Amino acid sequence: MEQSASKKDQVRYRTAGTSLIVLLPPEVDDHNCQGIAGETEEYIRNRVVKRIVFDFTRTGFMDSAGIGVLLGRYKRMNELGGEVVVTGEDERIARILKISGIYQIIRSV
Amino acid sequence: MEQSASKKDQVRYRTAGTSLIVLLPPEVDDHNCQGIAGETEEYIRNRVVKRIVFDFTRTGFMDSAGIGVLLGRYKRMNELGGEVVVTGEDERIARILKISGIYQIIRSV
Amino acid sequence: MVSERNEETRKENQSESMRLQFESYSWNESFARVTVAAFLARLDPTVEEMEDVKTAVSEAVTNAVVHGYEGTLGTVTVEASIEGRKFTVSVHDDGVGIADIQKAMEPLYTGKPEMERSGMGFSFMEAFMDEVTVQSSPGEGTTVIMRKTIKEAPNGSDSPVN
Amino acid sequence: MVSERNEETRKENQSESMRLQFESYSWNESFARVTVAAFLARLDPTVEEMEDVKTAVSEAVTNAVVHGYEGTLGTVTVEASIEGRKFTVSVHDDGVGIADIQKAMEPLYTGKPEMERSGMGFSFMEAFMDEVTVQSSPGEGTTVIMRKTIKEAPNGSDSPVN
Ligand SMILES: Nc1ncnc2c1ncn2[C@@H]1O[C@H](COP(=O)(O)OP(=O)(O)O)[C@@H](O)[C@H]1O
Ligand SMILES: Nc1ncnc2c1ncn2[C@@H]1O[C@H](COP(=O)(O)OP(=O)(O)O)[C@@H](O)[C@H]1O
Repeated sequence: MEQSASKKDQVRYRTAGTSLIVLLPPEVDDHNCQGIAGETEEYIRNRVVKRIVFDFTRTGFMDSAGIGVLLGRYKRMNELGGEVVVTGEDERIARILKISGIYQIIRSV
Repeated sequence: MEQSASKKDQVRYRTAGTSLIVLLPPEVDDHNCQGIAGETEEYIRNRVVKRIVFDFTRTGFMDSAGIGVLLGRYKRMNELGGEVVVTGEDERIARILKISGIYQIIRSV
Repeated sequence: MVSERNEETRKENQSESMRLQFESYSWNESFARVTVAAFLARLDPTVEEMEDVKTAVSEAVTNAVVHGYEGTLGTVTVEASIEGRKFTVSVHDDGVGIADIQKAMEPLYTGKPEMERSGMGFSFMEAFMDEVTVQSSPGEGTTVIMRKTIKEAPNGSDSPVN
Repeated sequence: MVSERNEETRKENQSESMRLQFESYSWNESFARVTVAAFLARLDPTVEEMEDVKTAVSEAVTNAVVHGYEGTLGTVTVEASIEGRKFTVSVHDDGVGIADIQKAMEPLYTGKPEMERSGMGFSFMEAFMDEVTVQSSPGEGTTVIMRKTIKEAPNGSDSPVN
Protein backbone atom coordinates (compact mmCIF):
# COMPACT_ATOMS: atom_id res chain seq x y z
CA MET A 1 0.00 0.00 0.00
CA GLU A 2 1.63 3.23 -1.09
CA GLN A 3 1.23 6.31 1.04
CA SER A 4 1.40 9.97 0.21
CA ALA A 5 3.98 12.28 1.73
CA SER A 6 1.37 13.57 4.14
CA LYS A 7 1.63 14.05 7.86
CA LYS A 8 -0.09 10.81 8.81
CA ASP A 9 2.95 8.93 7.55
CA GLN A 10 5.33 10.51 10.01
CA VAL A 11 7.35 8.80 12.67
CA ARG A 12 5.71 8.60 16.12
CA TYR A 13 7.51 8.60 19.48
CA ARG A 14 6.48 7.15 22.82
CA THR A 15 8.40 6.68 26.06
CA ALA A 16 8.02 3.82 28.55
CA GLY A 17 10.30 4.08 31.58
CA THR A 18 13.81 4.59 30.19
CA SER A 19 12.82 3.25 26.77
CA LEU A 20 12.11 5.43 23.76
CA ILE A 21 9.81 3.68 21.27
CA VAL A 22 10.08 4.92 17.69
CA LEU A 23 7.05 3.80 15.67
CA LEU A 24 8.32 3.82 12.09
CA PRO A 25 6.14 4.87 9.12
CA PRO A 26 4.71 2.48 6.46
CA GLU A 27 7.67 3.26 4.22
CA VAL A 28 11.08 3.81 5.77
CA ASP A 29 13.09 5.70 3.17
CA ASP A 30 15.38 8.73 3.01
CA HIS A 31 12.44 11.14 2.93
CA ASN A 32 10.55 9.68 5.88
CA CYS A 33 13.73 9.23 7.97
CA GLN A 34 15.04 12.76 7.80
CA GLY A 35 13.77 13.83 11.19
CA ILE A 36 14.64 10.75 13.25
CA ALA A 37 18.22 11.62 14.29
CA GLY A 38 17.27 15.10 15.49
CA GLU A 39 14.03 14.02 17.13
CA THR A 40 15.55 11.15 19.11
CA GLU A 41 18.30 13.57 20.24
CA GLU A 42 15.59 15.80 21.71
CA TYR A 43 14.36 12.93 23.87
CA ILE A 44 17.89 11.91 24.86
CA ARG A 45 18.66 15.49 25.90
CA ASN A 46 15.54 15.87 28.02
CA ARG A 47 15.28 12.56 29.86
CA VAL A 48 17.15 9.38 30.66
CA VAL A 49 16.95 7.08 27.65
CA LYS A 50 18.65 3.70 28.05
CA ARG A 51 17.06 1.97 25.13
CA ILE A 52 15.67 2.94 21.73
CA VAL A 53 13.12 0.49 20.31
CA PHE A 54 12.51 0.77 16.57
CA ASP A 55 9.01 -0.58 15.99
CA PHE A 56 8.37 -1.83 12.41
CA THR A 57 4.76 -2.88 13.05
CA ARG A 58 3.37 -0.42 10.48
CA THR A 59 6.28 -0.80 8.05
CA GLY A 60 6.09 -2.66 4.74
CA PHE A 61 8.96 -1.03 2.89
CA MET A 62 12.50 -0.09 3.92
CA ASP A 63 15.64 0.74 1.98
CA SER A 64 19.22 1.42 3.10
CA ALA A 65 18.26 4.82 4.50
CA GLY A 66 16.62 2.90 7.35
CA ILE A 67 19.86 1.00 7.94
CA GLY A 68 21.68 4.33 8.14
CA VAL A 69 19.29 5.50 10.86
CA LEU A 70 19.66 2.27 12.86
CA LEU A 71 23.47 2.42 12.62
CA GLY A 72 23.53 6.10 13.59
CA ARG A 73 21.30 5.57 16.61
CA TYR A 74 23.28 2.44 17.56
CA LYS A 75 26.53 4.42 17.66
CA ARG A 76 24.92 7.19 19.67
CA MET A 77 23.41 4.85 22.28
CA ASN A 78 26.75 3.05 22.49
CA GLU A 79 28.37 6.35 23.51
CA LEU A 80 25.70 6.74 26.17
CA GLY A 81 25.96 3.15 27.42
CA GLY A 82 22.44 2.35 26.17
CA GLU A 83 21.14 0.01 23.47
CA VAL A 84 19.08 -0.10 20.29
CA VAL A 85 16.65 -2.93 19.49
CA VAL A 86 14.13 -3.60 16.72
CA THR A 87 10.68 -5.15 16.89
CA GLY A 88 7.67 -5.98 14.73
CA GLU A 89 9.57 -6.66 11.50
CA ASP A 90 7.65 -8.56 8.81
CA GLU A 91 9.36 -11.02 6.49
CA ARG A 92 10.52 -8.40 4.00
CA ILE A 93 11.94 -6.05 6.63
CA ALA A 94 13.67 -8.99 8.36
CA ARG A 95 15.25 -9.90 5.01
CA ILE A 96 16.54 -6.34 4.54
CA LEU A 97 17.93 -6.26 8.09
CA LYS A 98 19.58 -9.64 7.54
CA ILE A 99 21.22 -8.63 4.24
CA SER A 100 22.55 -5.47 5.89
CA GLY A 101 24.22 -7.53 8.63
CA ILE A 102 22.71 -5.32 11.30
CA TYR A 103 21.30 -8.24 13.32
CA GLN A 104 24.92 -8.85 14.37
CA ILE A 105 24.82 -5.71 16.51
CA ILE A 106 21.10 -4.97 16.99
CA ARG A 107 18.79 -7.68 18.26
CA SER A 108 15.11 -8.21 17.64
CA VAL A 109 12.87 -8.31 20.72
CA MET B 1 -6.25 -0.97 -5.44
CA GLU B 2 -4.64 -0.92 -8.87
CA GLN B 3 -4.39 -4.11 -10.85
CA SER B 4 -1.98 -5.24 -13.48
CA ALA B 5 -3.06 -6.07 -17.02
CA SER B 6 -2.89 -9.75 -16.16
CA LYS B 7 -5.40 -12.47 -16.86
CA LYS B 8 -6.97 -12.47 -13.42
CA ASP B 9 -8.49 -9.07 -14.18
CA GLN B 10 -10.49 -10.33 -17.10
CA VAL B 11 -14.22 -10.37 -17.48
CA ARG B 12 -15.98 -13.54 -16.30
CA TYR B 13 -19.21 -14.99 -17.74
CA ARG B 14 -21.86 -17.15 -16.14
CA THR B 15 -25.30 -18.22 -17.33
CA ALA B 16 -28.41 -18.78 -15.20
CA GLY B 17 -31.52 -19.85 -17.14
CA THR B 18 -31.88 -17.30 -19.93
CA SER B 19 -29.69 -14.74 -18.14
CA LEU B 20 -26.06 -14.08 -19.01
CA ILE B 21 -24.16 -12.64 -16.04
CA VAL B 22 -21.08 -10.60 -16.93
CA LEU B 23 -18.82 -10.21 -13.89
CA LEU B 24 -16.86 -7.05 -14.66
CA PRO B 25 -13.19 -6.60 -13.70
CA PRO B 26 -11.87 -4.31 -10.89
CA GLU B 27 -11.28 -1.58 -13.46
CA VAL B 28 -13.67 -1.17 -16.35
CA ASP B 29 -11.76 0.78 -18.99
CA ASP B 30 -11.12 0.62 -22.74
CA HIS B 31 -8.43 -2.04 -22.31
CA ASN B 32 -10.42 -4.38 -20.08
CA CYS B 33 -13.63 -3.97 -22.12
CA GLN B 34 -12.27 -4.91 -25.52
CA GLY B 35 -13.54 -8.47 -25.50
CA ILE B 36 -17.02 -7.95 -24.08
CA ALA B 37 -18.97 -7.26 -27.28
CA GLY B 38 -17.56 -10.28 -29.09
CA GLU B 39 -17.76 -12.61 -26.10
CA THR B 40 -21.38 -11.81 -25.26
CA GLU B 41 -22.20 -12.36 -28.96
CA GLU B 42 -20.80 -15.87 -28.65
CA TYR B 43 -23.26 -16.63 -25.85
CA ILE B 44 -26.16 -15.01 -27.71
CA ARG B 45 -25.40 -17.09 -30.79
CA ASN B 46 -25.23 -20.38 -28.92
CA ARG B 47 -28.16 -20.21 -26.52
CA VAL B 48 -31.27 -18.24 -25.66
CA VAL B 49 -30.23 -15.10 -23.80
CA LYS B 50 -33.10 -12.87 -22.68
CA ARG B 51 -31.19 -10.76 -20.20
CA ILE B 52 -27.59 -9.58 -19.72
CA VAL B 53 -26.70 -8.72 -16.13
CA PHE B 54 -23.60 -6.53 -15.73
CA ASP B 55 -22.28 -7.29 -12.26
CA PHE B 56 -20.10 -4.50 -10.77
CA THR B 57 -19.41 -6.31 -7.48
CA ARG B 58 -15.64 -6.43 -8.10
CA THR B 59 -15.46 -3.03 -9.81
CA GLY B 60 -14.02 0.12 -8.22
CA PHE B 61 -13.16 2.10 -11.34
CA MET B 62 -15.07 2.78 -14.56
CA ASP B 63 -14.71 5.36 -17.31
CA SER B 64 -16.83 6.10 -20.39
CA ALA B 65 -15.60 2.95 -22.14
CA GLY B 66 -17.88 1.04 -19.75
CA ILE B 67 -20.80 3.22 -20.77
CA GLY B 68 -20.04 2.42 -24.40
CA VAL B 69 -20.24 -1.30 -23.63
CA LEU B 70 -23.53 -0.94 -21.72
CA LEU B 71 -25.06 1.12 -24.55
CA GLY B 72 -23.86 -1.31 -27.20
CA ARG B 73 -25.23 -4.35 -25.36
CA TYR B 74 -28.47 -2.46 -24.63
CA LYS B 75 -29.01 -1.81 -28.34
CA ARG B 76 -28.23 -5.42 -29.20
CA MET B 77 -30.62 -6.87 -26.60
CA ASN B 78 -33.30 -4.44 -27.75
CA GLU B 79 -33.02 -5.92 -31.25
CA LEU B 80 -33.48 -9.38 -29.75
CA GLY B 81 -36.36 -8.36 -27.49
CA GLY B 82 -34.27 -8.91 -24.34
CA GLU B 83 -32.98 -6.55 -21.67
CA VAL B 84 -29.78 -5.32 -19.98
CA VAL B 85 -29.57 -4.64 -16.24
CA VAL B 86 -26.77 -3.66 -13.84
CA THR B 87 -26.08 -4.84 -10.29
CA GLY B 88 -23.58 -4.47 -7.46
CA GLU B 89 -22.53 -0.87 -8.20
CA ASP B 90 -20.70 0.93 -5.39
CA GLU B 91 -21.15 4.67 -4.81
CA ARG B 92 -18.54 5.72 -7.37
CA ILE B 93 -19.86 3.46 -10.13
CA ALA B 94 -23.44 4.59 -9.39
CA ARG B 95 -22.27 8.21 -9.74
CA ILE B 96 -20.68 7.46 -13.12
CA LEU B 97 -23.81 5.66 -14.32
CA LYS B 98 -25.96 8.55 -13.12
CA ILE B 99 -23.84 11.23 -14.84
CA SER B 100 -23.99 9.21 -18.07
CA GLY B 101 -27.82 9.17 -17.96
CA ILE B 102 -27.83 5.42 -18.53
CA TYR B 103 -30.16 4.70 -15.59
CA GLN B 104 -32.90 6.14 -17.81
CA ILE B 105 -32.73 3.05 -20.00
CA ILE B 106 -30.94 0.43 -17.88
CA ARG B 107 -32.19 -0.36 -14.39
CA SER B 108 -30.29 -1.56 -11.36
CA VAL B 109 -31.45 -4.86 -9.83
CA MET C 1 27.17 15.83 17.74
CA VAL C 2 24.46 14.74 15.35
CA SER C 3 24.82 16.10 11.87
CA GLU C 4 21.55 15.78 10.13
CA ARG C 5 20.08 16.80 6.82
CA ASN C 6 17.58 19.62 7.13
CA GLU C 7 14.15 18.10 7.00
CA GLU C 8 12.77 18.51 3.54
CA THR C 9 9.02 18.94 3.52
CA ARG C 10 6.56 20.11 0.91
CA LYS C 11 5.54 23.70 1.31
CA GLU C 12 1.89 24.70 0.99
CA ASN C 13 2.62 26.85 -2.07
CA GLN C 14 5.05 24.38 -3.65
CA SER C 15 5.36 24.27 -7.44
CA GLU C 16 6.33 20.97 -8.94
CA SER C 17 5.81 18.84 -12.00
CA MET C 18 6.37 15.50 -13.62
CA ARG C 19 6.40 14.12 -17.13
CA LEU C 20 5.60 10.57 -18.18
CA GLN C 21 5.99 9.00 -21.59
CA PHE C 22 4.87 5.57 -22.71
CA GLU C 23 3.74 3.68 -25.79
CA SER C 24 0.15 3.78 -27.01
CA TYR C 25 -0.75 0.29 -25.78
CA SER C 26 -4.19 0.09 -24.24
CA TRP C 27 -2.83 -1.51 -21.04
CA ASN C 28 -0.97 1.75 -20.40
CA GLU C 29 -4.34 3.42 -19.74
CA SER C 30 -4.23 2.00 -16.21
CA PHE C 31 -0.49 2.70 -15.87
CA ALA C 32 -1.14 6.38 -16.61
CA ARG C 33 -3.95 6.51 -14.04
CA VAL C 34 -1.82 4.98 -11.29
CA THR C 35 1.10 7.30 -12.00
CA VAL C 36 -0.96 10.48 -12.03
CA ALA C 37 -2.75 9.34 -8.86
CA ALA C 38 0.61 8.73 -7.14
CA PHE C 39 1.75 12.22 -8.15
CA LEU C 40 -1.50 13.84 -7.01
CA ALA C 41 -1.38 12.04 -3.63
CA ARG C 42 0.98 14.71 -2.25
CA LEU C 43 -1.95 17.17 -2.20
CA ASP C 44 -3.93 14.81 0.05
CA PRO C 45 -7.03 14.87 -2.18
CA THR C 46 -10.29 13.30 -1.09
CA VAL C 47 -11.19 9.89 -2.49
CA GLU C 48 -13.66 11.63 -4.79
CA GLU C 49 -11.12 14.16 -6.11
CA MET C 50 -8.67 11.32 -6.72
CA GLU C 51 -11.25 9.26 -8.60
CA ASP C 52 -12.32 12.31 -10.64
CA VAL C 53 -8.76 12.91 -11.80
CA LYS C 54 -8.19 9.24 -12.54
CA THR C 55 -11.33 9.08 -14.67
CA ALA C 56 -10.45 12.25 -16.61
CA VAL C 57 -6.89 11.02 -17.25
CA SER C 58 -8.23 7.66 -18.36
CA GLU C 59 -10.53 9.35 -20.89
CA ALA C 60 -7.78 11.49 -22.39
CA VAL C 61 -5.19 8.69 -22.54
CA THR C 62 -7.75 6.30 -24.06
CA ASN C 63 -8.56 8.89 -26.73
CA ALA C 64 -4.85 9.26 -27.53
CA VAL C 65 -4.57 5.48 -27.93
CA VAL C 66 -7.88 4.83 -29.73
CA HIS C 67 -8.45 7.99 -31.78
CA GLY C 68 -5.04 9.70 -31.91
CA TYR C 69 -3.00 6.68 -32.95
CA GLU C 70 -5.95 4.51 -34.06
CA GLY C 71 -4.27 1.35 -32.82
CA THR C 72 -0.87 2.15 -34.37
CA LEU C 73 2.20 2.57 -32.18
CA GLY C 74 3.08 6.05 -30.94
CA THR C 75 4.21 7.86 -27.81
CA VAL C 76 1.76 9.31 -25.30
CA THR C 77 3.07 12.10 -23.05
CA VAL C 78 1.38 12.93 -19.77
CA GLU C 79 2.52 16.03 -17.91
CA ALA C 80 1.22 17.02 -14.51
CA SER C 81 2.00 20.01 -12.38
CA ILE C 82 1.00 21.51 -9.07
CA GLU C 83 0.96 25.20 -8.12
CA GLY C 84 -0.23 25.50 -4.56
CA ARG C 85 -3.56 23.62 -4.67
CA LYS C 86 -3.97 23.99 -8.46
CA PHE C 87 -3.47 20.74 -10.29
CA THR C 88 -2.94 20.61 -14.08
CA VAL C 89 -2.58 17.51 -16.20
CA SER C 90 -2.08 17.36 -19.95
CA VAL C 91 -2.18 14.40 -22.30
CA HIS C 92 -0.45 14.68 -25.65
CA ASP C 93 -0.31 12.46 -28.72
CA ASP C 94 1.29 12.96 -32.14
CA GLY C 95 -1.59 11.21 -33.84
CA VAL C 96 -4.15 12.15 -36.48
CA GLY C 97 -5.43 15.27 -34.73
CA ILE C 98 -8.97 16.69 -34.67
CA ALA C 99 -10.44 18.80 -37.49
CA ASP C 100 -13.51 20.14 -35.66
CA ILE C 101 -12.75 20.37 -31.93
CA GLN C 102 -16.13 21.87 -31.04
CA LYS C 103 -17.99 19.00 -32.69
CA ALA C 104 -15.64 16.42 -31.13
CA MET C 105 -16.46 17.81 -27.70
CA GLU C 106 -20.23 17.64 -28.16
CA PRO C 107 -21.88 15.17 -25.79
CA LEU C 108 -22.50 11.76 -27.42
CA TYR C 109 -20.49 12.62 -30.54
CA THR C 110 -18.08 9.87 -31.50
CA GLY C 111 -15.93 9.57 -34.60
CA LYS C 112 -15.97 5.77 -34.20
CA PRO C 113 -19.66 4.73 -33.84
CA GLU C 114 -18.83 1.23 -35.14
CA MET C 115 -16.69 0.64 -32.04
CA GLU C 116 -19.43 0.83 -29.37
CA ARG C 117 -17.97 4.00 -27.90
CA SER C 118 -20.26 6.25 -25.91
CA GLY C 119 -19.08 9.64 -27.15
CA MET C 120 -18.98 10.71 -23.51
CA GLY C 121 -15.20 10.97 -23.07
CA PHE C 122 -14.97 14.75 -23.26
CA SER C 123 -18.19 15.11 -21.24
CA PHE C 124 -16.64 13.04 -18.44
CA MET C 125 -13.44 15.11 -18.54
CA GLU C 126 -15.54 18.26 -18.21
CA ALA C 127 -17.72 16.76 -15.46
CA PHE C 128 -14.76 15.71 -13.34
CA MET C 129 -12.28 18.55 -13.89
CA ASP C 130 -12.73 22.32 -13.45
CA GLU C 131 -11.48 23.19 -16.92
CA VAL C 132 -10.68 21.29 -20.12
CA THR C 133 -8.79 22.79 -23.08
CA VAL C 134 -8.09 20.97 -26.34
CA GLN C 135 -5.33 21.95 -28.78
CA SER C 136 -5.38 20.01 -32.02
CA SER C 137 -5.35 20.15 -35.77
CA PRO C 138 -5.30 17.40 -38.41
CA GLY C 139 -1.90 15.77 -38.74
CA GLU C 140 -0.53 17.76 -35.82
CA GLY C 141 -1.59 15.57 -32.92
CA THR C 142 -3.70 16.50 -29.93
CA THR C 143 -3.07 17.98 -26.49
CA VAL C 144 -5.78 17.94 -23.83
CA ILE C 145 -5.09 20.20 -20.83
CA MET C 146 -7.21 19.73 -17.71
CA ARG C 147 -7.21 21.70 -14.47
CA LYS C 148 -8.69 21.09 -11.06
CA THR C 149 -8.25 22.85 -7.74
CA ILE C 150 -7.84 20.33 -4.92
CA LYS C 151 -9.58 21.46 -1.75
CA GLU C 152 -7.56 21.89 1.42
CA ALA C 153 -7.95 18.67 3.42
CA PRO C 154 -9.42 19.55 6.86
CA ASN C 155 -7.11 17.04 8.51
CA GLY C 156 -6.36 14.56 5.77
CA SER C 157 -8.80 11.98 7.15
CA ASP C 158 -10.65 11.34 3.89
CA SER C 159 -7.57 10.81 1.79
CA PRO C 160 -7.21 7.74 -0.40
CA VAL C 161 -4.55 5.13 0.14
CA ASN C 162 -3.18 4.50 -3.30
CA MET D 1 -23.37 -7.12 -36.80
CA VAL D 2 -20.98 -6.34 -34.00
CA SER D 3 -17.98 -4.32 -35.04
CA GLU D 4 -15.39 -4.63 -32.39
CA ARG D 5 -11.83 -3.57 -31.88
CA ASN D 6 -9.40 -6.44 -32.08
CA GLU D 7 -8.51 -7.40 -28.59
CA GLU D 8 -5.19 -5.87 -27.75
CA THR D 9 -3.20 -8.02 -25.36
CA ARG D 10 0.41 -8.06 -24.33
CA LYS D 11 2.48 -10.63 -26.12
CA GLU D 12 4.93 -12.80 -24.22
CA ASN D 13 7.90 -11.31 -26.09
CA GLN D 14 6.59 -7.74 -26.03
CA SER D 15 9.10 -4.87 -26.00
CA GLU D 16 8.00 -1.70 -24.30
CA SER D 17 9.32 1.21 -22.31
CA MET D 18 8.45 4.27 -20.29
CA ARG D 19 10.23 7.41 -19.20
CA LEU D 20 9.48 9.44 -16.09
CA GLN D 21 10.93 12.80 -15.12
CA PHE D 22 10.45 14.67 -11.86
CA GLU D 23 12.20 17.16 -9.60
CA SER D 24 14.80 16.08 -7.04
CA TYR D 25 12.52 16.46 -4.03
CA SER D 26 12.93 13.67 -1.50
CA TRP D 27 9.18 12.92 -1.50
CA ASN D 28 9.54 11.87 -5.14
CA GLU D 29 11.53 8.84 -3.95
CA SER D 30 8.22 7.11 -3.17
CA PHE D 31 6.59 8.49 -6.34
CA ALA D 32 9.35 6.87 -8.42
CA ARG D 33 8.90 3.54 -6.63
CA VAL D 34 5.13 3.48 -7.21
CA THR D 35 5.48 4.37 -10.89
CA VAL D 36 8.14 1.77 -11.64
CA ALA D 37 6.11 -0.83 -9.71
CA ALA D 38 2.99 0.03 -11.76
CA PHE D 39 5.01 -0.37 -14.97
CA LEU D 40 6.56 -3.66 -13.84
CA ALA D 41 3.16 -5.08 -12.81
CA ARG D 42 2.46 -6.12 -16.43
CA LEU D 43 5.07 -8.88 -16.07
CA ASP D 44 3.16 -10.34 -13.11
CA PRO D 45 6.22 -10.42 -10.84
CA THR D 46 6.14 -12.14 -7.47
CA VAL D 47 5.79 -9.97 -4.38
CA GLU D 48 9.50 -10.51 -3.73
CA GLU D 49 10.57 -9.48 -7.24
CA MET D 50 8.38 -6.40 -6.99
CA GLU D 51 9.86 -5.41 -3.61
CA ASP D 52 13.38 -6.05 -4.89
CA VAL D 53 12.88 -3.67 -7.81
CA LYS D 54 11.23 -1.05 -5.60
CA THR D 55 14.13 -1.14 -3.15
CA ALA D 56 16.74 -0.87 -5.91
CA VAL D 57 14.91 2.04 -7.57
CA SER D 58 14.56 3.74 -4.20
CA GLU D 59 18.33 3.49 -3.64
CA ALA D 60 19.23 4.93 -7.03
CA VAL D 61 16.68 7.75 -6.89
CA THR D 62 17.69 8.64 -3.33
CA ASN D 63 21.33 8.81 -4.45
CA ALA D 64 20.38 11.15 -7.31
CA VAL D 65 18.56 13.41 -4.83
CA VAL D 66 21.05 13.25 -1.95
CA HIS D 67 24.42 12.84 -3.66
CA GLY D 68 23.82 13.90 -7.28
CA TYR D 69 22.03 17.15 -6.56
CA GLU D 70 23.06 17.43 -2.89
CA GLY D 71 19.73 18.98 -1.94
CA THR D 72 19.67 21.46 -4.85
CA LEU D 73 16.88 21.36 -7.43
CA GLY D 74 17.40 19.26 -10.53
CA THR D 75 15.59 16.77 -12.76
CA VAL D 76 15.71 13.03 -12.15
CA THR D 77 14.95 10.79 -15.14
CA VAL D 78 13.83 7.21 -14.67
CA GLU D 79 13.58 5.00 -17.75
CA ALA D 80 12.30 1.46 -17.65
CA SER D 81 11.97 -1.09 -20.39
CA ILE D 82 10.87 -4.64 -20.89
CA GLU D 83 12.12 -7.12 -23.48
CA GLY D 84 10.29 -10.39 -23.00
CA ARG D 85 10.95 -11.14 -19.30
CA LYS D 86 14.05 -8.89 -19.11
CA PHE D 87 13.42 -5.76 -17.11
CA THR D 88 15.80 -2.78 -17.24
CA VAL D 89 15.52 0.40 -15.22
CA SER D 90 17.88 3.37 -15.31
CA VAL D 91 18.07 6.39 -13.04
CA HIS D 92 19.81 9.51 -14.33
CA ASP D 93 20.77 12.81 -12.72
CA ASP D 94 22.72 15.79 -14.06
CA GLY D 95 24.37 16.31 -10.69
CA VAL D 96 27.96 16.35 -9.42
CA GLY D 97 28.91 12.92 -10.76
CA ILE D 98 31.27 10.35 -9.26
CA ALA D 99 35.07 10.52 -9.55
CA ASP D 100 35.90 6.99 -8.40
CA ILE D 101 33.01 4.67 -9.26
CA GLN D 102 34.72 1.56 -7.92
CA LYS D 103 35.26 3.14 -4.52
CA ALA D 104 31.71 4.53 -4.47
CA MET D 105 30.37 1.02 -5.02
CA GLU D 106 32.38 -0.53 -2.19
CA PRO D 107 30.17 -1.87 0.60
CA LEU D 108 29.85 0.60 3.49
CA TYR D 109 31.58 3.42 1.61
CA THR D 110 29.71 6.69 1.87
CA GLY D 111 30.74 10.13 0.70
CA LYS D 112 28.51 11.67 3.36
CA PRO D 113 29.41 10.00 6.71
CA GLU D 114 28.12 13.06 8.60
CA MET D 115 24.60 12.27 7.36
CA GLU D 116 24.11 8.91 9.04
CA ARG D 117 24.01 7.08 5.73
CA SER D 118 24.83 3.40 5.69
CA GLY D 119 26.94 3.26 2.54
CA MET D 120 24.84 0.24 1.55
CA GLY D 121 22.90 1.78 -1.35
CA PHE D 122 24.92 0.19 -4.15
CA SER D 123 25.17 -3.08 -2.21
CA PHE D 124 21.37 -3.20 -1.99
CA MET D 125 21.03 -2.47 -5.72
CA GLU D 126 23.43 -5.34 -6.43
CA ALA D 127 21.70 -7.67 -3.96
CA PHE D 128 18.24 -7.08 -5.41
CA MET D 129 18.96 -6.80 -9.14
CA ASP D 130 20.82 -9.19 -11.49
CA GLU D 131 23.17 -6.53 -12.83
CA VAL D 132 24.09 -2.94 -11.92
CA THR D 133 26.11 -0.62 -14.18
CA VAL D 134 27.15 2.92 -13.27
CA GLN D 135 28.10 5.58 -15.80
CA SER D 136 29.44 8.77 -14.25
CA SER D 137 32.18 11.33 -14.21
CA PRO D 138 32.62 14.54 -12.18
CA GLY D 139 30.41 17.35 -13.45
CA GLU D 140 28.71 15.04 -15.96
CA GLY D 141 25.99 13.55 -13.80
CA THR D 142 25.33 9.90 -13.09
CA THR D 143 23.34 7.11 -14.73
CA VAL D 144 22.69 3.85 -12.90
CA ILE D 145 21.40 1.01 -15.10
CA MET D 146 19.92 -2.04 -13.42
CA ARG D 147 18.63 -5.28 -14.94
CA LYS D 148 16.58 -8.13 -13.62
CA THR D 149 14.92 -11.09 -15.30
CA ILE D 150 11.40 -11.60 -13.95
CA LYS D 151 10.51 -15.27 -13.64
CA GLU D 152 7.54 -16.64 -15.52
CA ALA D 153 4.62 -16.66 -13.09
CA PRO D 154 3.29 -20.25 -12.82
CA ASN D 155 -0.29 -18.95 -12.79
CA GLY D 156 0.04 -15.45 -11.44
CA SER D 157 -1.12 -16.47 -7.96
CA ASP D 158 1.73 -14.85 -6.05
CA SER D 159 1.47 -11.47 -7.75
CA PRO D 160 1.31 -8.28 -5.71
CA VAL D 161 -1.66 -5.98 -5.73
CA ASN D 162 -0.16 -2.53 -6.15
N1 LIG E 1 -6.62 12.40 -29.11
C1 LIG E 1 -7.51 12.43 -30.13
N2 LIG E 1 -7.08 12.35 -31.41
C2 LIG E 1 -7.95 12.36 -32.45
N3 LIG E 1 -9.30 12.45 -32.29
C3 LIG E 1 -9.79 12.55 -31.02
C4 LIG E 1 -8.93 12.54 -29.90
N4 LIG E 1 -9.71 12.65 -28.79
C5 LIG E 1 -10.98 12.72 -29.21
N5 LIG E 1 -11.05 12.66 -30.57
C6 LIG E 1 -12.27 12.72 -31.39
O1 LIG E 1 -13.33 13.22 -30.58
C7 LIG E 1 -14.39 12.29 -30.54
C8 LIG E 1 -15.16 12.39 -29.23
O2 LIG E 1 -14.35 11.94 -28.17
P1 LIG E 1 -15.02 11.44 -26.83
O3 LIG E 1 -15.96 12.48 -26.34
O4 LIG E 1 -13.94 11.03 -25.90
O5 LIG E 1 -15.89 10.17 -27.24
P2 LIG E 1 -15.45 8.71 -27.72
O6 LIG E 1 -14.01 8.50 -27.33
O7 LIG E 1 -16.37 7.80 -26.97
O8 LIG E 1 -15.63 8.66 -29.19
C9 LIG E 1 -13.74 10.97 -30.80
O9 LIG E 1 -14.65 9.98 -31.26
C10 LIG E 1 -12.70 11.33 -31.85
O10 LIG E 1 -13.29 11.43 -33.12
N1 LIG F 1 23.94 9.80 -8.16
C1 LIG F 1 25.11 10.03 -7.50
N2 LIG F 1 25.77 11.20 -7.68
C2 LIG F 1 26.93 11.44 -7.03
N3 LIG F 1 27.48 10.58 -6.14
C3 LIG F 1 26.88 9.41 -5.92
C4 LIG F 1 25.67 9.08 -6.57
N4 LIG F 1 25.29 7.84 -6.17
C5 LIG F 1 26.21 7.44 -5.29
N5 LIG F 1 27.19 8.37 -5.14
C6 LIG F 1 28.39 8.26 -4.26
O1 LIG F 1 28.57 6.91 -3.91
C7 LIG F 1 28.54 6.77 -2.49
C8 LIG F 1 28.01 5.43 -2.07
O2 LIG F 1 26.63 5.33 -2.39
P1 LIG F 1 25.73 4.28 -1.62
O3 LIG F 1 26.36 2.93 -1.70
O4 LIG F 1 24.34 4.41 -2.15
O5 LIG F 1 25.78 4.74 -0.10
P2 LIG F 1 25.12 6.01 0.63
O6 LIG F 1 24.09 6.60 -0.27
O7 LIG F 1 24.57 5.45 1.88
O8 LIG F 1 26.25 6.98 0.88
C9 LIG F 1 27.73 7.94 -2.01
O9 LIG F 1 27.96 8.25 -0.67
C10 LIG F 1 28.19 9.03 -2.97
O10 LIG F 1 29.42 9.57 -2.57
